[in-house]
Amino acid sequence: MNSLELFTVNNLWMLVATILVFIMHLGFSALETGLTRTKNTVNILFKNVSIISIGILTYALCGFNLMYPGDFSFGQFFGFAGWGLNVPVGNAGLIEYANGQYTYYTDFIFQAMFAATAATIVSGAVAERIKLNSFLLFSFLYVAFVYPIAGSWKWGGGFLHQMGFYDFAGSTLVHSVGGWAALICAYLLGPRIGKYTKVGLKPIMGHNMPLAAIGVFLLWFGWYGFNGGSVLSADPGAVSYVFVTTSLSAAAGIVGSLLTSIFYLKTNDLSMILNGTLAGLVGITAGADVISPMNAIYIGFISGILVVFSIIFFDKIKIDDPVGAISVHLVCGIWGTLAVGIFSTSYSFVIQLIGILSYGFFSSLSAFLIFYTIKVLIGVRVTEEEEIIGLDIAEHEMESYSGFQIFTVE
Amino acid sequence: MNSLELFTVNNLWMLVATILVFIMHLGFSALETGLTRTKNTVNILFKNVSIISIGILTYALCGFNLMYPGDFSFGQFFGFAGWGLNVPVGNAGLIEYANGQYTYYTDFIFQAMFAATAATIVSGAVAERIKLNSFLLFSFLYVAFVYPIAGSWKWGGGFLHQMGFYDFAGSTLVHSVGGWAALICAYLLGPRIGKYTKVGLKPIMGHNMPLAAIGVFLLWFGWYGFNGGSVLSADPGAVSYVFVTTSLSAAAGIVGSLLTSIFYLKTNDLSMILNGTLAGLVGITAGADVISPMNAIYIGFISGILVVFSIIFFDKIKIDDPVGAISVHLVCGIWGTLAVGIFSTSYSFVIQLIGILSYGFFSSLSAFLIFYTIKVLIGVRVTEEEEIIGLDIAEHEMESYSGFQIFTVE
Amino acid sequence: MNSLELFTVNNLWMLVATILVFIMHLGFSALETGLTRTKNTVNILFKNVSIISIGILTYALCGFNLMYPGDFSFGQFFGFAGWGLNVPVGNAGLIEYANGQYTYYTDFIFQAMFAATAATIVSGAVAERIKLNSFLLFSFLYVAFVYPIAGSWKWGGGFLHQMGFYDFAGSTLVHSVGGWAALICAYLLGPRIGKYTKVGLKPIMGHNMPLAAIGVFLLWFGWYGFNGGSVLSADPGAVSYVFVTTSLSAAAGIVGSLLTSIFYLKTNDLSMILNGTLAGLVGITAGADVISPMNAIYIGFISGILVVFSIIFFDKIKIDDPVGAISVHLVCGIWGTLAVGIFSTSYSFVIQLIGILSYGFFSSLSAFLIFYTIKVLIGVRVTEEEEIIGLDIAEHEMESYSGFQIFTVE
Amino acid sequence: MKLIIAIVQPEELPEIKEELLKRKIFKFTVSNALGQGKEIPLQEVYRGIAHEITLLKKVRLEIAVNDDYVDAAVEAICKVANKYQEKGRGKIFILPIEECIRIRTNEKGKEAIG
Amino acid sequence: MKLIIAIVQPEELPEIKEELLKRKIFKFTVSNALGQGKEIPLQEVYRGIAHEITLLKKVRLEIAVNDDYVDAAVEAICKVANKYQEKGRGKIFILPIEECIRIRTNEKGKEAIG
Amino acid sequence: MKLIIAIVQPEELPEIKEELLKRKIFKFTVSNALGQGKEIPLQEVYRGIAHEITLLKKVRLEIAVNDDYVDAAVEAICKVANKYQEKGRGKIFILPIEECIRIRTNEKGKEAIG
Ligand SMILES: Nc1ncnc2c1ncn2[C@@H]1O[C@H](COP(=O)(O)OP(=O)(O)O)[C@@H](O)[C@H]1O
Ligand SMILES: Nc1ncnc2c1ncn2[C@@H]1O[C@H](COP(=O)(O)OP(=O)(O)O)[C@@H](O)[C@H]1O
Ligand SMILES: Nc1ncnc2c1ncn2[C@@H]1O[C@H](COP(=O)(O)OP(=O)(O)O)[C@@H](O)[C@H]1O
Repeated sequence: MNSLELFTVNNLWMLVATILVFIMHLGFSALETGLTRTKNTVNILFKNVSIISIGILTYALCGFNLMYPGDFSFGQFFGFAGWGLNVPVGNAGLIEYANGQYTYYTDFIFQAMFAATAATIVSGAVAERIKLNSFLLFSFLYVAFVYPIAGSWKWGGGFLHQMGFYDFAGSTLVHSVGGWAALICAYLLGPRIGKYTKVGLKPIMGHNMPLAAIGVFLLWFGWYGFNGGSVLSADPGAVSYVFVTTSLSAAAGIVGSLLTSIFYLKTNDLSMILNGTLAGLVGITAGADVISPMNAIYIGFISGILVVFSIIFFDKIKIDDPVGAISVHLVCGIWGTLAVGIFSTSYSFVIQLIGILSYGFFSSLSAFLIFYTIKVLIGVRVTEEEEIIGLDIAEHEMESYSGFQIFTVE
Repeated sequence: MNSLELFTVNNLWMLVATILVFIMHLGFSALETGLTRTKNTVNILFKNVSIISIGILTYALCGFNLMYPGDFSFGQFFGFAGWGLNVPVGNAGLIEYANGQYTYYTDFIFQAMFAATAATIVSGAVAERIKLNSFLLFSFLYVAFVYPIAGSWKWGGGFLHQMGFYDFAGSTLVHSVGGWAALICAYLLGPRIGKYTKVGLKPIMGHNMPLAAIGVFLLWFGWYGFNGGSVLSADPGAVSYVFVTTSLSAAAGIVGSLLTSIFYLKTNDLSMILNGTLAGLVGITAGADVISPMNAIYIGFISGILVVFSIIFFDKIKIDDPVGAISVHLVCGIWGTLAVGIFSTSYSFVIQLIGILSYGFFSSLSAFLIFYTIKVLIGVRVTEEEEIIGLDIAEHEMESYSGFQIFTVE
Repeated sequence: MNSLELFTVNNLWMLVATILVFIMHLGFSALETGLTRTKNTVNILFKNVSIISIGILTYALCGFNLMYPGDFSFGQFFGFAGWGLNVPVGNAGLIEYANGQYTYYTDFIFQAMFAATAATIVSGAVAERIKLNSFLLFSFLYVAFVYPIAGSWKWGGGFLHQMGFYDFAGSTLVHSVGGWAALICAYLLGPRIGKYTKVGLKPIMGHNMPLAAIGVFLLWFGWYGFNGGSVLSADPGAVSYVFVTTSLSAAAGIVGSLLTSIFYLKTNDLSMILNGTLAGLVGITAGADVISPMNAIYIGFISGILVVFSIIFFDKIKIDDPVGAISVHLVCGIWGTLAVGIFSTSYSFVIQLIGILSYGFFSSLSAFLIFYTIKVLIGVRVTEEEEIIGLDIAEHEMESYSGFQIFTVE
Repeated sequence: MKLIIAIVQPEELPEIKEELLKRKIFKFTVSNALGQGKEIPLQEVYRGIAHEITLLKKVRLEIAVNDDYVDAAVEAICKVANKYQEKGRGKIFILPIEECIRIRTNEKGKEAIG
Repeated sequence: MKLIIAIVQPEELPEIKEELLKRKIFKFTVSNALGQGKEIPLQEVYRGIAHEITLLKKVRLEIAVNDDYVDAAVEAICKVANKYQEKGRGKIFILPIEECIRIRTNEKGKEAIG
Repeated sequence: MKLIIAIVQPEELPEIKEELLKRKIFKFTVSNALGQGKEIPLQEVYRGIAHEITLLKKVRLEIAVNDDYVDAAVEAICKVANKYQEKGRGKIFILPIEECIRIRTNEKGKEAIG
């Protein structure tokens, strides 16, 4: 077991990482708000503030004990250590809890910050047309049950862990779990009015590019905690290595999307390189500790290319994702997880694929069942009139930019 | 005394906490700007940038030595260790200074960041109508003298400390000290033109909800340093515990204000859940290290409810507080301090109450004397014409959003 | 060599400092965007996102090995340790790499974050009229070659280091190296249309003051990592000392610029105190570890005054710098470096001057050669029509604030 | 020559544009406006205080046409707006124009308008 | 039928609205504008450079009324603005309307205007 | 009295202002507008989707003048805009004003306009 000193510094890093993951929620809020219209701004902010609350509270209620059940009840698929926090007393919750890496409380709060992320990913994809209550209900159920159960399969020591599936910080466990739900919900919701018209595709422009850029920078900032914290200690070699691969992949993601934008789209599309940055980050997340710096650059670069084509693809099949959440989190999440099997000799491509499929199956099925049930019971989409007037007025009776003159057409 | 290693980690955490508290000033700036009108934006930013400067410099000048005087001159009420920084030489300022928790310099800068907070709280409550010079003068005097003297009573080892009063990170010492001044100043200033009309209450809407949300997220972010740093070491158990209670209370504050908004106000008011988040944070601040996680949820939840009713109440008695500073910092600061007496068996409700009253008496009296004197001598309120045209033009001859079309009426 | 514990905490601090320096790029983006016009917002964000990518990738490609060549090939002026990262294996890259201060990877990524800064400084000065491609090309060359070669002279152990030149965290090595390039490029580009008219100077107002303030606060925030990380360990005494001098100088910079604005400009100019804050930060950067707290206040105060007069001066000689980058980074960078020679008895004023001149000569010559070549070959300035319509439409075919009504004239 | 000023709901603009083009009316000017009419006011709530917004967002169209195009223009606008049978569909005002000048060519009168 | 175009100070709008309602004029359209007139220009300073803003913020009211309401409307506006005796109180222009159409019902003329 | 409504390119405004002042026309009102005309539409691309912006940014000038100033005003505007020989230079419409009132003084007619 580590010395008290090492325990303290390890734990400190995990706490700092927690804060960094926390601020990613501001990143998501800003990005989603920036890439949608003024008339839905209050709504998006409201959802994002609520989600972080739902995430933390449900994780305390049951999520933590579903994700790290200790013993499984159904094979290695499901286990539950009971409601609420079971704080081990004395040193068992402190230095002994994880051999001097972090305390019980640190473990809980670090993981809790991750949990809310999955729901936030969905938030962007369904923006500008989902009913507030239905969204909050969906998030509640998804974060409280689906995310932690899925998580237990690998991080909780479940069957995928046993098989040797590898996902360092959650390209699959967090990003694609959120991404699948985003895909299913966006599909069930249908596109925003005016996006896919008889005369073809029409862009619905985001209203605040500085806000979107703030979002991406803060997400990158927080990602150092997301990936760096996933080392689960302050081990100098490991954490600094993860910092380097993470940075290189993000930087390469920018280059990848930049070149694709210039050569394929023939323009310098800011929203694309913003997504490309995130693509690079999601792509490296599964293997940040095992991928070489050079390969990190490849992975990020490919992620950056992939995300642009993916965004175009989803528009082609008329799945309307205002912020590119599906392309960033699902597509690059899958790619990043596969990349571990490709670039690292220690992990098997096939097992990575099995992991991806297992998560895909479970996440999308759960998302479908939950969202479809909500759709049938209380509906998921606002009325056409509400959508046109905007959710800020329709759901919140409030404007986001009072005093500013805003032109709502074209 | 701690080992060099432990000293280094402890000190590192205190420095990181310092940075986190620093960024709360951006949080306040963004929140206050977002919840007021475009025409006073430059003014609010100007005030907030100035305050952080005033806070740090006066704390170096006299604040630190008033707050931690070592020996008291008047009973346990007032002491002063002299002007400027008295840096202990050699190890006395380093590992020996606080038994290997932090250095003299760390102590100073961490505390200095706290100091400015008290004045910032006032800034929000008096926004949109106060004269710039009068405000800066008030802040200077309040931060340089009132805050540190008040602080010495508990954190400096004064009479309330001797009595067993408990305030972990400053629900009372920081938030209510700022809150009382906010109340007094808002009262002496009077409401903004157009808020309380013959035909009744009229809302004066904030102009930038994303900015307000950025503010709240950053404040929460910084609060991990505010509360976590108040452990005064990187003790893994204590800091992680504080992180958990702080997070749970904030999350519960959101739920509390959300439900109150839905069921009592019959709407999903974003500005209310933003205030609810902060309410939860202020509420837990007094007892973050001694309140159980479950009780942290209760405290936060009640804070969230309280803040909504409090905002409505202050509007009813026509004390105009554009950002809800009094409700968040004063009302929830009092509640949080009392809650320590209620939920923790180690502390007495009565003594908590005595502490609250002592601070209330001293802070509001000082605020009144200072602000009233300024009012008489140079005036505190801009002219009606200046208020209508906005402080940006009136006091700064500058616009905040040049190029944007802004509608100044209705 | 340090113990494993001390190594871990030292390394942790360097990584946290890395993250803080990273977020300065958001600070720069926000500040530059806020102080320019809506019609060039997408362009500025695009440049800033690209620069961080260029910075990190070129530093991996060659920058790191140019800046820290180990052995020099040409006297102490130029050395190159080869392309790509040469990761030392085993403990040589870990605890042994820097005697238990940080790992090889930490060293690389911390330095890489610095590299991009130099180019970002230029970005502000040339905003609103430079061709995107030319800018990216210039940044690439300047960051890949000029910055690291210049850096090697001091931090890489080159001739200025041998002479006893002192620049703690880069008033000269980073800020003035960027500042010289900013000056040269702004000069070669010429002023924005409409700034210097026949009838005199006309202000071109920034469009978003809250954004500018966010930028400054984040820069200050990140500066704790910039200066604090330059201690190159978590040494409690040194890091906390640096925090204190940095904070005091920034605070005094605000006061200096505030008083100059009030008494000389006869107004409370927010943009000036924002620049004053940064001036104080740049000013202290060269000597943050050797300047006394009192002198830090003087240095910051003078920086704050200097920056205001400098901004007015550059307008007088018709060098158009939209965000004040030259005044902040070059002028105060020089002042801060000289101040080390003035206020600290351990360093010689003359040698400080020699250092400043060496960097000035090399940076401005290189910037001139590169930028002039680009000017001749592909041009550096957009057409008049593009400048009038704005770079967002001209270079990116995109608007930054879709839906908002924006008045493009007066 | 007449100046047709039409105050319509913002969301109708794209359709109105199409209808006008169909009728060979290619030129017009749009600005945004706030209108008070018979429409039901919007309810807003901010920090617990409810208030009614009676000035609602409108789009203001200005179309200068020769006399023989007036009916077509009016009809185009009405066609779109008439789909909805709620209050607040807006108004059209027709004003006389005495002279019209195409700045670029200095053409005047009927020639200049289109 | 007349179109009354009034350029007034922004802060007067709420009061003008009230006065109009009192006189049974319930419908009008508002847009924002910048006006240059006799008013003292605003002084602005940015980064040490002073400049004068001569185009000041105004509100532009359009009120279409039947002829017998013209005086009432003008009076309502003047009443509010006259309180202040400074320059820059604004102007009212009265233009003839040839036709007015209520889009919703296709009503025309006098019936349609109110 | 006439109301001159001119739709011009935003960047021309400062120069037009100067030219008007030279001709002793000191008062006018400006608002922003979007215009569709013969001008080449702007191409925008967002997230891989191109689209054309046909409604382009314009500035809308309203100048009320006595009859003898009409030509001067028109000439001032055309002078500036004519420099450029591209499409989309804009239009001027001249409408009759029946009455003009200076709110501050209640002056009417010719006296009030300037
Ligand atoms: N007399 C008028 N003068 C100016 N604008 C008017 C007038 N009547 C209607 N409007 C404009 O038209 C809009 C719709 O008018 P309203 O009377 O509500 O429509 P409807 O006749 O369909 O009920 C109003 O919001 C206002 O902007
Ligand atoms: N002849 C005009 N044409 C167009 N707008 C005018 C005219 N005269 C005045 N205005 C508008 O009215 C506003 C106030 O006019 P001004 O002459 O300053 O008022 P006052 O007559 O009270 O001094 C101006 O800012 C402008 O918008
Ligand atoms: N008939 C019209 N009615 C209303 N506005 C018009 C009319 N014709 C032109 N405009 C306005 O003038 C602007 C320029 O017109 P355009 O026909 O493109 O200019 P040009 O005649 O120089 O080609 C248009 O964008 C529109 O705002």
